[in-house]
Amino acid sequence: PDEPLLFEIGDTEHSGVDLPEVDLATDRLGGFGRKSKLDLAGLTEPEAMRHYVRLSRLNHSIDSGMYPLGSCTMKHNPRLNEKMARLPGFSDIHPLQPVSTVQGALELMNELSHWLLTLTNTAAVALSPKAGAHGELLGMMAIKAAQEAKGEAHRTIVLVPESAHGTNPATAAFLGYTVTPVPARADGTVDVEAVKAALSPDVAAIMLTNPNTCGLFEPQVIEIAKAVHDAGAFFYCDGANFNAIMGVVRPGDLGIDAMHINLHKTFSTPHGGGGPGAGPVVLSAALAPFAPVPFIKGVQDRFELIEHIEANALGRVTAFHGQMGMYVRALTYMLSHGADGLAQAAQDAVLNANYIKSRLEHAFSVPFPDYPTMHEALFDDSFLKDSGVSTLDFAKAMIDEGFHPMTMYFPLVVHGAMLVEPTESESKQTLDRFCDVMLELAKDARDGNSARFTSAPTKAPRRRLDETRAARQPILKWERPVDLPKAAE
Amino acid sequence: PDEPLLFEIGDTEHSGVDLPEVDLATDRLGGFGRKSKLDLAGLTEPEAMRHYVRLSRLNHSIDSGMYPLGSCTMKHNPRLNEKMARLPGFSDIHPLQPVSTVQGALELMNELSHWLLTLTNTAAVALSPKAGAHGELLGMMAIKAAQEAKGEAHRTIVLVPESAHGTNPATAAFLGYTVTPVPARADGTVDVEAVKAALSPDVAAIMLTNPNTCGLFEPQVIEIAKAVHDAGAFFYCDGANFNAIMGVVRPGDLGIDAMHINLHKTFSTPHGGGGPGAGPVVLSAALAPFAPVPFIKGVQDRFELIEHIEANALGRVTAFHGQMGMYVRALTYMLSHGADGLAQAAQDAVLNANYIKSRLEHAFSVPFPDYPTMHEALFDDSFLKDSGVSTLDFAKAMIDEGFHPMTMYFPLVVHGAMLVEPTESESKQTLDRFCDVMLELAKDARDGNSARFTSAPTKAPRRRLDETRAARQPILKWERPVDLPKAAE
Amino acid sequence: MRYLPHSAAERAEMLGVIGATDIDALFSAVPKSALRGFDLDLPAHSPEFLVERHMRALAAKNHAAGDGPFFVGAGAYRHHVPATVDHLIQRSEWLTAYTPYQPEISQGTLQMLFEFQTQVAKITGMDVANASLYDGSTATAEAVLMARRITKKNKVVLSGGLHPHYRDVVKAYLKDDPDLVCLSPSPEGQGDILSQVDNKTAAIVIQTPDFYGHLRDLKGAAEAAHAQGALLIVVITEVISLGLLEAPGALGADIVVAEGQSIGNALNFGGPYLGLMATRKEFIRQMPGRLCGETVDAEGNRGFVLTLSTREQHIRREKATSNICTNSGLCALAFSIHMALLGEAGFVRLARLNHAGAIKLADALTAVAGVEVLNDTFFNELTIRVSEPAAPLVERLARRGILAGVPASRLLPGDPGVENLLILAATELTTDLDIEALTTALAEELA
Amino acid sequence: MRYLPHSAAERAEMLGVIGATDIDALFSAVPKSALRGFDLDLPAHSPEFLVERHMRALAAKNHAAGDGPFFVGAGAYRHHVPATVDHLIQRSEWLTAYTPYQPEISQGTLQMLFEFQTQVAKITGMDVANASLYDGSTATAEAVLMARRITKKNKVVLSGGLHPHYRDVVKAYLKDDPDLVCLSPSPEGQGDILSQVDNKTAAIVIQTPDFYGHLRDLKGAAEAAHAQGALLIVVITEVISLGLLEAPGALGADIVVAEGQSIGNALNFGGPYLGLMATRKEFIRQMPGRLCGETVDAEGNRGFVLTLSTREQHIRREKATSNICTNSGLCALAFSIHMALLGEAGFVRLARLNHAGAIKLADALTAVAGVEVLNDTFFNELTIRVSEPAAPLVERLARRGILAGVPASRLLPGDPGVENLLILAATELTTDLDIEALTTALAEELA
Repeated sequence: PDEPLLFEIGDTEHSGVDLPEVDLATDRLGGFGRKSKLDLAGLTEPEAMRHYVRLSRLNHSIDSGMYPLGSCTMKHNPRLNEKMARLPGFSDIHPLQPVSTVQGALELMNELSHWLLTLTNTAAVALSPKAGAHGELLGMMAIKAAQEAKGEAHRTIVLVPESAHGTNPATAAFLGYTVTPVPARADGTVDVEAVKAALSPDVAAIMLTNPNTCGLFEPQVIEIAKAVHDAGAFFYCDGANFNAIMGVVRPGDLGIDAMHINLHKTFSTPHGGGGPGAGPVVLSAALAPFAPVPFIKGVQDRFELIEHIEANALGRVTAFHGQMGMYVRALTYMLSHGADGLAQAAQDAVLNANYIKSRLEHAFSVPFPDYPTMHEALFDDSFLKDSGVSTLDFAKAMIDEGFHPMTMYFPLVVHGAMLVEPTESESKQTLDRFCDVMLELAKDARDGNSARFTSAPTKAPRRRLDETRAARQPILKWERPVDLPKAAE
Repeated sequence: PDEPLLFEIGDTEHSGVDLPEVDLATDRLGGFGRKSKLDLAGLTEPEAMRHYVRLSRLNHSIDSGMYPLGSCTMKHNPRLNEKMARLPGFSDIHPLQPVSTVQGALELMNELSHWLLTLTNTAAVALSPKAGAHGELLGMMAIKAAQEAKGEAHRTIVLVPESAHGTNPATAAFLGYTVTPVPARADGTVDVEAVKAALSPDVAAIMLTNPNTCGLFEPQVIEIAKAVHDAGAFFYCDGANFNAIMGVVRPGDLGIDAMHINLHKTFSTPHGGGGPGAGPVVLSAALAPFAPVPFIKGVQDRFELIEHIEANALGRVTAFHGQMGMYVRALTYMLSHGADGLAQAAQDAVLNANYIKSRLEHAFSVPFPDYPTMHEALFDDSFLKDSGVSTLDFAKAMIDEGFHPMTMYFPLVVHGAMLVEPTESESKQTLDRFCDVMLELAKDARDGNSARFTSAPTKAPRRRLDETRAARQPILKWERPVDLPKAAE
Repeated sequence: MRYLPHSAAERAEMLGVIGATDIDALFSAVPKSALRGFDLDLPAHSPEFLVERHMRALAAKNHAAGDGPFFVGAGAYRHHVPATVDHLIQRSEWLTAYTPYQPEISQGTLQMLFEFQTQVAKITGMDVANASLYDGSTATAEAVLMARRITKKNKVVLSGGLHPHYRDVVKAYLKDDPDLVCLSPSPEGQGDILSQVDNKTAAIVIQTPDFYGHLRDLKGAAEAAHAQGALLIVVITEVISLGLLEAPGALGADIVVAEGQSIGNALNFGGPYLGLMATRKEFIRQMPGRLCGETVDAEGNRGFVLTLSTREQHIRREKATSNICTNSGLCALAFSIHMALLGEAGFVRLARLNHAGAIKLADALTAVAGVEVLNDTFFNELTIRVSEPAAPLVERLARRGILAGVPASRLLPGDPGVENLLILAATELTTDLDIEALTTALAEELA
Repeated sequence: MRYLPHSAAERAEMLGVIGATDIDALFSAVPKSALRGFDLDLPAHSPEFLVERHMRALAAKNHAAGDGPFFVGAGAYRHHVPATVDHLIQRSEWLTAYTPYQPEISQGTLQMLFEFQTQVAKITGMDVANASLYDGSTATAEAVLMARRITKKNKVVLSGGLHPHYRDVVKAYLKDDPDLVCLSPSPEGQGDILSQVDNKTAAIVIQTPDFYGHLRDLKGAAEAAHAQGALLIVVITEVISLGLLEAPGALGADIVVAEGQSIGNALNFGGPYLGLMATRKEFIRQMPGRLCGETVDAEGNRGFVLTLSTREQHIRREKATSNICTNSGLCALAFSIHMALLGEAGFVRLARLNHAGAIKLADALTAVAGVEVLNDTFFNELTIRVSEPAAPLVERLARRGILAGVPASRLLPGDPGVENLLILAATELTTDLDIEALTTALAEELA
């Protein structure tokens, strides 16, 4: 299946809109009017429909099959959420309309905040970050602001376990911190003693993911939090894995100071081929005064939107008020599940991961077998030793069986890591089929049928792509071939 | 690609809705409550989403490729129409609400009627028929009622050209008429002299399709209408091919008395895998008094809905007021095109058919070459003679090239007919690709590569299906296999 | 124009290939007098946002059911349609697919229809169902014709409890037929239908819940009909009632027709709707409409096809069982998806919710002075007699923002016996506040 | 529950396979004190129709832009989005796909991003564009950081005409940085930005049309910046202006960032929006965000992949160009589809319509007593000075159903110089009646 580029179908004459031509005898452009040509191809509506329908069919998606993707929580996206987000009362309101005309929007944001605060048992929430990494940035900014306010600007070190997501060190570095890695124990969890050893008066914070990226709940998390606080530092928790514990464990009870929540992972706002996300950050009482603008304040029978505070240390991290479209979806999702449903979803997510681990552990290698896993099952590739099949090959062979590959080579602390996160959305039938396929593939790899793997995928819209070539000689946009005329003339 | 039946995925416990269990201690069912089991499988929402997304991918559709289907006018379905049909002011109103609360709906029906009457130059329109064949039935009922009112119940014969759609004789027979076929001339059109010869005092009507099913405009249509009227009979025009002439020719100017209009062909209400359609019928002044209820009447500044007339000869052919959802889509389509756009669409439809005819006529046999074709190009299968490839085989081979087959073996008057209707929605690029494929296939068939055709399709979700087996031993519903337990227990 | 892919240059190029001087050359068979010799008094093409503005203005002139308390039923019911249903039916491959005559590239539609037929057969308790008809009213007329073909007898008796529009459609289809007996509609009963059955009777037609909401005895009717070699045709306008009421098939029905709108489909001011038809196995070949059947492909894989098409007009022409050549495909898809989401558990709970709502409504109405509830039995709809003509009362309530139901006189004009009758429905969407608003307003208006 | 596929029996069976006695056994690593020892004060699960009722009630408390005359802009604009766009982005394979890290099964998203990058490069007149960032404001901050990396210099000068929220975001990202110079916002000009450029300057940041709607000279700014080895960063909050204004790339811009919301995306109360970023070819490796590139597959067929990811955090960790690990994929898709539907012809006509609407608005406002139009130049937005504070005036107009624009004081609180300023936008959706309603109401309020 091959679909030409839109520039190969359309031209500058064709258009899929009917707009009147207006007379602009006297413009008000002050001589800044366009002289250069756009050379922008257009499609009529029937052509556009086919182009995008056909292109879409080259994608894997949740609606067509499972994504056993560790660390990414690809769950069912209810269409009710999409419908609600499109109510004109939410989609057709402007961020700078008079506040008196958007009271329902502010009430919604307040309600979403209440859910997030209650589920996490924290003191404040900043809704505005545009994605998880943006939330991380904001959370670490709040920590920095708090320490500067205390006159502790000398705290320039951030502790990050080796198993952390790449965004953690990137965020810390972005804010000028020096990153000090914290090693993990052999069982895959962080040792409170190692943390204590790394703590010093120069440490600003620890950034810890819990459940961690190996799929394990940090059993010493409360002790770690205490040690960090005792050292005058803050505990930033990466909330990427909140799906394992929502409604079951409140991060505030563990001693966290800041945690971002990926609405697009945990609360099912759609992934959309890579965004938009939304990354609200909950904050402890110690950090609450350092939250950015804007935020909502209930005043008697109405809501106010606080957009400026003269003395605010942090300011704002985005124009306007954040990802309203995602707030609507997330709240709709929460109300549908209720507190009982969210807890059940977390438990089902954990149940599914353990089920997969149990069904596969005899054939796949489990690097950290000491604890039950949370919502992700971690394997490593030692079962592929001497098979001539790499982890990547194995993953690509999964494509031919109708599955998206699992997460590979992450966390970095495990050699040839294979991280599987089924989420709560998958039925037992699907899990069983997934396990059957994985076992069959593992057997085939061990049996020496490496060609099936090294040539995979063969049933996808494309064979393996040459990524090296793409990076060495980047072609980042379409250029008109010399022999292709500009318009159909 | 294979998708299990929903009964093989779900069971009676699973459900994709959350409805509260209510207490019905004292019901009001008078002992008629259900005792038998339903045995109805349910799916949770994520399972249902995948089931229907995966199933859908087994279908060809306009949005994914061309339908060169003669007589069926498969054109682009604008999504604006779908959006408008879902405005609560149209979709969430009840047919029996007080008329004062649905004035916008009546105004819309009135506006749609105005468009239909203006485009056809006729005196009245009955909107309510549910589909083309239903409209045909209504039109013929009106003719019957009119003749009974004139005391001419003895007129029991209906003339139908041999090339007619199957619905025409079926409709006439349904109303108790005897069908007399009218032969066509060698050039594919109806001879006015043949009509005159068939006319008698017992003839109630002629049912004529124009443009006819051979894709030709009946050149003597005005003379035929006159002869029919002179004999005291009525002219029923099958409007299936109105797409060729909308905005360009007004059927009322040709002398028709009744014509149904397929909103799902001409005005782009979606085909939906086989319906729902909508078949409003326009009527001449002579038939207008015999229109059924309901209809709209403008009274000063408001609209009335006439649902009963004591003396009405015809009564009503459906509950309520017809296919409102389709009226909204059709009017949206009309307003988007405007009178100029509809005429352009008809001309483009004719242009496209002639373009295909011109590009293919050297390789395919054209049974009626005397006239330019209208919006359909008719070929016959004589080019396949002695090739070992049947018309059906040829059609199935088109599937492997990404096209829906053309209409085959219709009209019946042409041996091995192949009727191609591109519609105005197809771009020149697509038409060219279609012609290239058709020419390549024709060459391959003539070159003796019959296996490619007799084995086709090989790239579709299914190979050829055993229709004989399906009809001989009908399996019309799923039966629980004896070894499949009723619920997951 | 946005829907037309050709540029002027492309049109000229194509005319060149055809060898035509201009587009009119392609219309040369059209008599000169008829070719574009007119000026259409219609607007020109319009940008999407202006079309949308126009349509929204029309829509805004209607009072949507969701705008306030709503009790209108009488053959069409307002239920919640899950967002998933409407999302899925808009998917390109469902919405813009053709009738599945080419089964190799239509397995989606075909398997769905097979599942749909199974669902309809299960809820009605019948052997087989077709792939849908236009709506409940035309399905009723088709059932009558079908019963005549099966029994080769002519007399048909319609219950007085049959929806008046359905009765009118049967009358139109059987124009002036002296063998059609329409019992007089009475709010209390369905007329003495059983005494009408004789050995010339092809079928009796009974609706349950009937037009007034009463539940009807199908078992006795089936026995009486069968004793004379007649068929029992059962009509259902509220298909959700089958979640709580015994299946007609279990009670002896021969043909069941129903309006399927309540599952998966919006009110839509009356259409498009969904005609359901189910029958006994032995009558399949007399059933109108499309049928989907299971078979295998050339490689032995299970697949589905439209089958038994020798009954249909495109093959049999004037000898067809019906002139129908369409089903209500997209509405059937919506029904099937919604029914799959419900499953047995959800379907039964939904029916119970509806019945519970109607009980609340009945009890609240009983307490209003000047209101008499006529029904001993009902599912989600009932009839009241009020102390004045119902039609103007409904109009006054509408001005207060309450859509209170259907005055029986709207469907039975000129019948003095029904002038004060009002038919009201409750569904899962009816709230306690809705009922309170209704009874308060009713009490005030009737005081 | 409707989103959870397991029955109780299936859960028990799976626990059995795992060998766990109950679900809590799987949470054994959680400290006992933290495991469910609390009662959440939150509602339980709810049927879809009740959730919908709740959300609709909230939505109904807002005044939607479509409910009346609407002139609000200042960084977000109400335009018509074709129905096709919103339909297509809801298609399962677009909506529910993951980031295209596995290119073999993500060619749809990848080819779309390649087309998107091409469209952005073309309208900005730049060599390359990335696959989008969060929004215009964060893209501006990223552009500033990028310019510092490229020039290895630190001073950055922000024009006084830069949207105040954008300025605030840059300030937050560059916390307490003495090298950040924010010129004072003045309604008449952007401040004397060129005189601020020296040889320590990494970049100057100029918005056009600026916050007040004035069009700014990019060519002169580029020359001044380049003369000192500094870069010109151009910020655009109304991307439709590029249909009518000269491309920044043709005038010497080094980095162009824009808010892409106007094309394909609704107002959404401020998000999600779409950050566009384009630059010169030589700066690619300092550009943040995802990039899609063309390559071939193992059979030599053209295909697309995410590329140059060695800039990104998941590879480079603390050495990454940015911590960004998301783009605004679905908004980029909407942008790309809408832009494909427009094409050059439609994009230019749309821009002309907007400008024509603003001219009408300006002329009508000029005629109102007590109103002074400040702009000599503008695209679709302009600033007026009224004879009293603008904020309460806007509030009064809102009570009359007219959303009249943004008081400058909302974004620049405490600045007495802007207290009487009101910023108004017109788009293709603004009607003559809207303008008439506004000017009539303004005249009355100011009288």
